[in-house]
Amino acid sequence: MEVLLFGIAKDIVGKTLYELDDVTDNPKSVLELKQYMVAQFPEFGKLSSLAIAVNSEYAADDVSLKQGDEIAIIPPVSGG
Amino acid sequence: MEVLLFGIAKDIVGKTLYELDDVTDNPKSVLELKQYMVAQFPEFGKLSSLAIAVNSEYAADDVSLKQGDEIAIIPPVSGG
Amino acid sequence: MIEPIIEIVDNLDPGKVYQELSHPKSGGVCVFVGAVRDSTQGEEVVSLEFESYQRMALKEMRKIALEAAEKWTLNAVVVRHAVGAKEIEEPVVVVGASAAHRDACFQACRYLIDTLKERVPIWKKEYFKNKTVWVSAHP
Amino acid sequence: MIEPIIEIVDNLDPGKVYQELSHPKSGGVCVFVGAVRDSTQGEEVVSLEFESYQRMALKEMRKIALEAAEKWTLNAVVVRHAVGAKEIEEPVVVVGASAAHRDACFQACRYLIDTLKERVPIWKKEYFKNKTVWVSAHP
Repeated sequence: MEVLLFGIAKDIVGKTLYELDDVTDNPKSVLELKQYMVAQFPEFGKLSSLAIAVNSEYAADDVSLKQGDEIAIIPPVSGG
Repeated sequence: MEVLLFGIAKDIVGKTLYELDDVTDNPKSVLELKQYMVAQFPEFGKLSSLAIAVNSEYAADDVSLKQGDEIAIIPPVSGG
Repeated sequence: MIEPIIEIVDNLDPGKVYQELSHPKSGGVCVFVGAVRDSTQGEEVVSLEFESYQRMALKEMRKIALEAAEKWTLNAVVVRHAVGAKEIEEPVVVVGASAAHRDACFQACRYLIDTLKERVPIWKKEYFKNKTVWVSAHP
Repeated sequence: MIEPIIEIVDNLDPGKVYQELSHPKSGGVCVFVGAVRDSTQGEEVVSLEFESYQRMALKEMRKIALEAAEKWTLNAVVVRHAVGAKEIEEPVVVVGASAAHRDACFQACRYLIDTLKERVPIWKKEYFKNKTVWVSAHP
């Protein structure tokens, strides 16, 4: 599983794409992915908010993650 | 005394400048001028509103009219 | 105290107003453009004509701009109205406000156009197929 | 259903948006332009950088534009954001709405920028003399 990183998420992880090992890491839902990322990178826990996009749409915590989904971490937005 | 006419006021009177005879007509205030104009041209009484400007400022009914003032009839405005 | 841009012109160019409102201390610029619609209450409008009492109109436009500039701490403000004959889709009025934040520029812009419509001595004549009407003249 | 104009660009030209929003059935056009201010909470800003998740940002911008178009019966709507490095006074976002009456275009324009700021995945990094900050990242 690959996770796209933008803004401060990119700075926290230190790259624009983070690869999870599907066998050992294996988050099955948006909530599990958030928990995994916060565990790996505690800085994510300090953000004002943390959202996940699945296939370029905001995804609720209970959404399942499937093989081939485009997954992205959406830190607090600040456009405009 | 001369009175500038705009918009529908110009159409009602049929010209852009109306001359009053200072001796016989002699309105001394904004209110008297309004009353005079409505008496001469009853169509003014049918407008949504009727304002007078003295020296290019809106003038209340009790404002006196002096020799040399620039006086204008302001029918309902509709700019914008 | 800023100096507002106040004009009565024959032809409006709405595209240039952003440059006039751009300012290093402004995070937000709000612009309203009023244009000629092709109908009024379902009746087809052929064209419009605007007439102004120019000396007084400029004075009132300036007062309104200064009121807005003071109330909302604007960095720049524009009030510009067109006169003469106008066709469908032509712009007839442009008002704009430039401020540190967007709340201020939106509120100021709304105030500019609302107050202009109430107070500025400019008159609009609508030409329909079979009649002409001085807008708002009668109840 | 109208087709909104949605773009993410390197350089914004706010001057062209009026032509895009002009429409024979529109009496009012309201435009908001967001630009780079020279300071944030009293601290001098040197420059800014905007980054987007482009595919998703375009999708969200389009949703917002269609929501506004439906709610306020717009005749045209534009949502355009810039990305990359920006200097003081440069425009970074332009949103605009074109409607029969001014109430609708003001409300729609305000909705466009407010909702864009809440939902669209674009991130602003402020460069100060001695630090850089991802805006809104931390409480």
